[in-house]
Amino acid sequence: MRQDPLIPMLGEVTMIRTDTPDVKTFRVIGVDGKKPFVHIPGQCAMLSIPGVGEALFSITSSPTEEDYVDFSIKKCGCVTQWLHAMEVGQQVTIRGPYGNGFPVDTELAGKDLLFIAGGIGLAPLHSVINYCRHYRDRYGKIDIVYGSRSKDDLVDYPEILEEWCKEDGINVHLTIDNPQEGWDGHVGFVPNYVKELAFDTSKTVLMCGPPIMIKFTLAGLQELGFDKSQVYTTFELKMKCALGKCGRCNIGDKYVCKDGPVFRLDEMDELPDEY
Amino acid sequence: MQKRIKEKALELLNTGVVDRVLGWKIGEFFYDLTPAVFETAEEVEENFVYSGFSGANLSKYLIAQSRAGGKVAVFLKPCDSYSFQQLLKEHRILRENVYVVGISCDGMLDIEKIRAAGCDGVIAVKENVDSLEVETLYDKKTLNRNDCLLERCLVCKSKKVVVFDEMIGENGEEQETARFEMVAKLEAMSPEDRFEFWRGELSRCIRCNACRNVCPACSCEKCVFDNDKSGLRNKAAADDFEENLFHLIRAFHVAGRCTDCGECSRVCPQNIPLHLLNRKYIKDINELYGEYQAGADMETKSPLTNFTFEDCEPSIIHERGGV
Amino acid sequence: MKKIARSELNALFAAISAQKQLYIPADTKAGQAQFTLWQDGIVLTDKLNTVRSAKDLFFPQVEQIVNFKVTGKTMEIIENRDVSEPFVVFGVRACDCRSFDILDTVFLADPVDTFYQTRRENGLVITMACSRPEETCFCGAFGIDAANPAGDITCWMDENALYWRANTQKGEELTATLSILVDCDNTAVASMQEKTREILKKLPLNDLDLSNFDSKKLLEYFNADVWTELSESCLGCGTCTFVCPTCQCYDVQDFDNGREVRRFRCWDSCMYSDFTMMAHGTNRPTQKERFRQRFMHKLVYYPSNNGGVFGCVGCGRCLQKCPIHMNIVKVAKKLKEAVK
Amino acid sequence: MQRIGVFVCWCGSNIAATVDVEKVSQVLAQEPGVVFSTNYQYMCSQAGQEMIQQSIKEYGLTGVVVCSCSPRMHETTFRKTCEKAGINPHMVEIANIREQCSWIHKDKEVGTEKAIILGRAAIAKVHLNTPLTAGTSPVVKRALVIGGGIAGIQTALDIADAGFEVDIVEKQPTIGGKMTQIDKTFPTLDCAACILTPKMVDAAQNEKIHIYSYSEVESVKGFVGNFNVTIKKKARYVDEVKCTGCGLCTEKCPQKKVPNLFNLGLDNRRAIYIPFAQAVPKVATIDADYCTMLKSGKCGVCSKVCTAGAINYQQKDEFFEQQYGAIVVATGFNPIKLDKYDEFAYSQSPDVVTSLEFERLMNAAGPTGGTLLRPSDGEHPHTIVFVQCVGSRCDDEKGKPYCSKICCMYTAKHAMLCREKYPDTDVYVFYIDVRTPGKNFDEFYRRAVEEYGVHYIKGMVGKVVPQDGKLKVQASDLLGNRQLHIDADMVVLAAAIEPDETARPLATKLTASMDTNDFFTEAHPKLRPVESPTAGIFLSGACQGPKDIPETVAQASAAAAKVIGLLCKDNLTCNPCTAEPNELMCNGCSSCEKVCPYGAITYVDKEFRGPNRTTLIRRVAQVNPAVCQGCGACTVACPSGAMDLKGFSNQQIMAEVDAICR
Amino acid sequence: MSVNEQFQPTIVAFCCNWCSYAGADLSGTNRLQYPANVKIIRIPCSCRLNPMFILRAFQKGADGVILCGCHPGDCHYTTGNYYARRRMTLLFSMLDFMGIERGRTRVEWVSAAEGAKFAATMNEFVDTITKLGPNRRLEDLRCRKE
Repeated sequence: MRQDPLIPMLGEVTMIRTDTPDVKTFRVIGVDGKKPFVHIPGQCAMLSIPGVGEALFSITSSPTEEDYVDFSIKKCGCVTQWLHAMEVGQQVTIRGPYGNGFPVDTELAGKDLLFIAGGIGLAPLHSVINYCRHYRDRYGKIDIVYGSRSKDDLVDYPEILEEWCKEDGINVHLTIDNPQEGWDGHVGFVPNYVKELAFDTSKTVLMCGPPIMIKFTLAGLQELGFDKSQVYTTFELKMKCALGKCGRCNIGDKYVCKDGPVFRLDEMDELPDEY
Repeated sequence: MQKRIKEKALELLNTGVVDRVLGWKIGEFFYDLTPAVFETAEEVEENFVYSGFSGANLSKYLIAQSRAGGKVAVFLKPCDSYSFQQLLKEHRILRENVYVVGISCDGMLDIEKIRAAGCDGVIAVKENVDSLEVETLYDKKTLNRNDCLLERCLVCKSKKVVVFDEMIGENGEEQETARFEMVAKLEAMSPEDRFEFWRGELSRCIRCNACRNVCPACSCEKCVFDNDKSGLRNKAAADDFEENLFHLIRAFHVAGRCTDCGECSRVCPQNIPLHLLNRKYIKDINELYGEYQAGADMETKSPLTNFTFEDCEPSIIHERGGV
Repeated sequence: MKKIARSELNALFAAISAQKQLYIPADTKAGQAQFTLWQDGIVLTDKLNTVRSAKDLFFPQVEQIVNFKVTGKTMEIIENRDVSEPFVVFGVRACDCRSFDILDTVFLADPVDTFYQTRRENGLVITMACSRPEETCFCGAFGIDAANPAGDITCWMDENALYWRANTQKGEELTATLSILVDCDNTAVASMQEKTREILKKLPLNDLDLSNFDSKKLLEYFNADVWTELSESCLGCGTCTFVCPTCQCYDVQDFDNGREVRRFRCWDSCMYSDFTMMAHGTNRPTQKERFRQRFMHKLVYYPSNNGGVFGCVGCGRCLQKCPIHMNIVKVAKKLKEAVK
Repeated sequence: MQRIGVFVCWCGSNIAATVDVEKVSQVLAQEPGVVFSTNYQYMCSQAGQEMIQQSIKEYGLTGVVVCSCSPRMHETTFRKTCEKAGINPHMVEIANIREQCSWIHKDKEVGTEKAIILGRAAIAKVHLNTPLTAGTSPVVKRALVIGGGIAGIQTALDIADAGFEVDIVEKQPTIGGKMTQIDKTFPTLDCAACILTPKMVDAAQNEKIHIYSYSEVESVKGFVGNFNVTIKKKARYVDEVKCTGCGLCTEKCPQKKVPNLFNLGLDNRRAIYIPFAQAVPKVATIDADYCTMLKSGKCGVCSKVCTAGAINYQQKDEFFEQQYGAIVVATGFNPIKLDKYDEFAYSQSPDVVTSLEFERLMNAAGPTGGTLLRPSDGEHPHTIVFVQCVGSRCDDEKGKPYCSKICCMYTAKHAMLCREKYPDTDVYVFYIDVRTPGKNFDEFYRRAVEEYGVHYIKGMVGKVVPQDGKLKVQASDLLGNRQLHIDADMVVLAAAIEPDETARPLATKLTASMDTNDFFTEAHPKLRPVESPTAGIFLSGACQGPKDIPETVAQASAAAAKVIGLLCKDNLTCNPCTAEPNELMCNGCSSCEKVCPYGAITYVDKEFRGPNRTTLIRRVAQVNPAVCQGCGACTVACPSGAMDLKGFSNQQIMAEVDAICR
Repeated sequence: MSVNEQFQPTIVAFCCNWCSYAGADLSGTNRLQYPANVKIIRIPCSCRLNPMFILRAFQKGADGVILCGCHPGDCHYTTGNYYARRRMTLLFSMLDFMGIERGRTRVEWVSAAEGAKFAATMNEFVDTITKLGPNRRLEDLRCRKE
């Protein structure tokens, strides 16, 4: 019998880490104990709990991790609620990877990179950042701007502090929306912070976060002189098949699950405003 | 009639009584009229049509239209006016924003029946009092008008527009018809035969939701069948059971609210006689709890939100006559 | 070219049915045609076309994908796809036959949908040329010749006989097993075709010209004002989608019977309000956006990705079945007017 | 996903004998979400409860299923247990494996299997349970009594006695009600006025009681503990504070032809009047329908004679609002109108009177000064026929289906008084049945028959025809099986009584339910007879059903006791399992409102976010959790499923169904 | 199901909290037997019973569904069972109209004191359903237990 792409494989959750009050990171391996698939940073995979539903999530871990894939997931709907209630050892179904991913080995190679993330938007970028850190020599300078509502809502905060901040050639700029006790870093919204930091326009930008942040950050970047063709972002839409067939994520002549989720902003201008 | 209605639409727009007119718009052919909102006199002049194919019940559009700002005029046939009043009763339409023009009606035509009468490739029709002269790609035919009426018009319950600001034509009266005949026929069948009958009909259902979406009683903000949490959600009926479930629950939800406007059967692409389910409830209600016509007035309590101490017991279903 | 007398049709069906399951358009109790599994007593309809299109046989409304059995924290994947046996579908019209090409571009594109693929491989399509098109037919606008449909085998029928031409190897193979067919020349067919083409020219929608639709103006079409007016009375039902031979959007759902979870896919419609609904909202909040999506997809997006081929075959089902009589012809005409 | 603990009780051998408790706990341990499962001899014992509490802490349980006896037995126990261990009491579900399993099955295998299924259903439900907290609402320490008859007065006096403020709203110019019109009371024959008027005075003088006479309830908003009532004080054109009740105006008023309603129109009064001498408040009232000054602006006599300057022709109806914690309905009754009973010639002859009119004719303060005289000619009647059940116990549309309850006794009283005062009169009583269930009632009736020689005839009067100054009474004697013809001087009709005509509109304002006869329905016919199903509304006297005076007073005091019980509380704990609408799905169609027996549902127009940054105003249902009792009628009436019931939600019940059918 | 194994119907009984659930308890207290096929679901009032619960039960494999509530006039919430009575009458009528066997659904008023009536009703109902055999006309094939 043919294996259909809609039929998933089994995976097992081997680690659950609570990142923020509403974000947890799940480590998934195949039931054979191996990594379920090989992926490109920025790609997604379908996780499902039979009877509850199937949903698409960005892969958070870098392809360079050889044993597992990680997903940082924010609690918002039915499936995510269930995932958050799970315990280690729970089996789930997984299929993927899907989507185009970031052009890490082509357009991004050799460039200075600026990552801008807001809240759970760090999840897809996390994979790229760690990929770039792994192949550090292939890229230029790396700047990371990451903001969240509060200190407690910063995903992967320990890792950022312990690893990213301490690495040479990586500048991490953290910000939170409102002042908070025990926080001596920057306070303010991401778009403003990006403008304040006045990055030079030679950088290629990878951005992910809530739509409102994307909108204003882009405006800020354009003020700084960036062109839309320098900015990459990822989309989040309703998906069911992730195979470019079920029709749900169709926008214009693109299927986000197949042709995306990573788009360059100048490409997006050619798409109907339905995202 | 077409002329008078169109004139009225123009007058209402031109005098500023209303900002919009809800009516029927010309299509590609003579029969494919689309409900439409007309905002200018030009649009009315050009596109407004009232004919035997203006069957679509416009009352449901008023839920949104009466809230869209300004005042909207609507043309309601007698049966549509019942739906309209029922929606008023349920606070779904803002009456003050609607100007109702009642129109008398001699029955609406069913293009499917014209086709079934051997007219394939219909391109034109002339409506006479008793006959239709149909022109097709292949020949010409004269049909008896009565044979081409929508089922609901053949058994029209009322020629009376129950709520209006103005009437075009003579307002009629409620009338006794044989609309429960088929229900009674089914009731007289054995349960096995009834089961077979309904399986045969409902198995054709493709769950396109046309019946629900056209139904003025099915105007829920969110239908239970679209609601993940209702426990009823199903999309394309995946099992015989779901076909039954959908139509059973739908009939129950509109019981006591359905005015028998017949739109469900008119729009069903699979020609399932869905109105029989609703009529069964109307017949039951009339027989068990006293005559009740949804939408006939604003006051009478709906039979399902009402009771008497002397109501019959559910066991009456097991005990009553028939097979 | 072969032929068989019309009086022998039943025997022909019996002969095919002896080898494979045979579906023919036959009348339902409600007097409409529908592809029906042939058995003795099932009679070919005299209706032009079926209400539901022939896509049902390749992309059924509901299809079992896989089962899961969950015990505690562990689960088991149980394959239980619906079996597809070799079958023959007879009496497919030219428009529906063309719809298979469109469905193929979606389902057979990488990654291949194996459910559809299996059915396509198992299915043999016998088309039937049209002789009495309806006023709603406009397949001509898509370059389809109703008098000469494609398919594994093409048939024509007049008062006396059914004419039969195998087009593919699959068709030839079946033809070879049907000794009941006799050889003939194509004069009868040619004259039928001529007659049909004459009628086709007279169809009211014959003048529908879509040639200047340009998918490069995608955003102009998308942003055109006419969508509000066109969609204002749309009920948001799925009738057009479900009777359409080229609509292929689907949903994947789970059904838990308490012992196992059955994952199935079923037709879905971009006209439905929950089509793109996510936990935090939808990107197509009103019927206007949903309505636009369906027609933009057929008239602009699909052609943009497929060398200008439209996602419509002109079968006219939506013209006949839409509860409010809004349809692709009205949309295309308005849109063409709006974007010059 | 919950973390559920399952606790299977043996109940000694009550459960363990027919259910393999060990197996039950083992099998249920496999259910999704169950992290701990055990069994124990007596779960409800101290040790058992401690075991539950300890497990909650040890395993971080968020939900608890106890498989034990009926929840009616120990649900509260286990809920408290769990609450003490820190989880919400409504996260506990009981699987009833004793009353509904072990006790009804003999086969252990069968019992065990069923216990497992019941356990599964409970687990499935707990998965969907949400913590519920009972809300509280403050209680306004003031009561409103609507109606100032004996029922209302008694209720008000009792409530005031307990130290709470009470307002009486009375639509008439005086309190006192029907009892003021009555002459003597059965079965003791003491004078009604003598026992009533002191109470009226008590009420007037009690500083906790405020009487709003000549006033009506205009609207009622709010709910138990916190009603907001608008009261309409009708213009009486006399300043209540200034008026001394001297009565001079009522003597000088030139408009003399006003039917005296207090005497049921048997005589006349002036346009300005005090209903009777002992009226409370003793204040004059101008009848605007007859006052020449108010009608034509010419007269002003009363104003001129009033030394207190109390007359104010410019007075208007006043409206004011007041908060109440409880409302008592004491709207009383009226005799029915007799226009449908013309066979008794009520409209044809003034000598055909109702019992209440007869009461006035016998009363010393009545139109005849207490001498029984025929209204037509002022002569002493010598033959009087009493007709019972006029409009009571009627099968047809004309009358009332119920027994008016008091007629048998007052007729016996009337008959007895007639015979006592005027021994030369012949008194006939036509009855269907004589009903005397009450203390000393039957003795009283027998005295009428035996000592006073009243002619009791079982049978119905067919016709009364006025002829030659006599009333020809045709009747049947059912026991004697003969037709009777009596030439009577007077005929007295025991008209059925019905609720006051203000009762139904009032019920609508109060959202209190009524029966088809317009009597207020009680919350429970046996167990809560003085409460309306609508929380905070209490029933006193004949508004609930026909009653005599002692019964009325008993019920009045009972209602007062209930009110006091309510007003004693500072806060009310609400039922946490209340209906809750999902506003996003609500159509505002009012179906739910129509089936709510408590009037807990109201509607508001609310703004919602529409598509594309628009706002929509929609009418949506609101449930007042202080009033909702959680029956769930609304949840089924709602077509969109927007209304759900906390604690018994659609999803919870369906999860139970699924678990059972699995 | 083998031939000699008797058909064991699945029966769901919805009981109102105040009367019928207490009645069921009473029949337990009095040790009055009725078959284990009956599983009781407690609802606050008979008017809480949504028709969809009944259909759901049939979908998931129930062979019979019975609703028990307070006698008319005795409803704890005064009027609940009157609404339930109308709703169930109409629902049952429609099920009958669609050709579903009449005996599969039932309403019985059982007071808190009628333990014996509860047991008798259940015995009778189980008997009726057993005779009717498995629910086939209103079943979801996906839920059939093979």
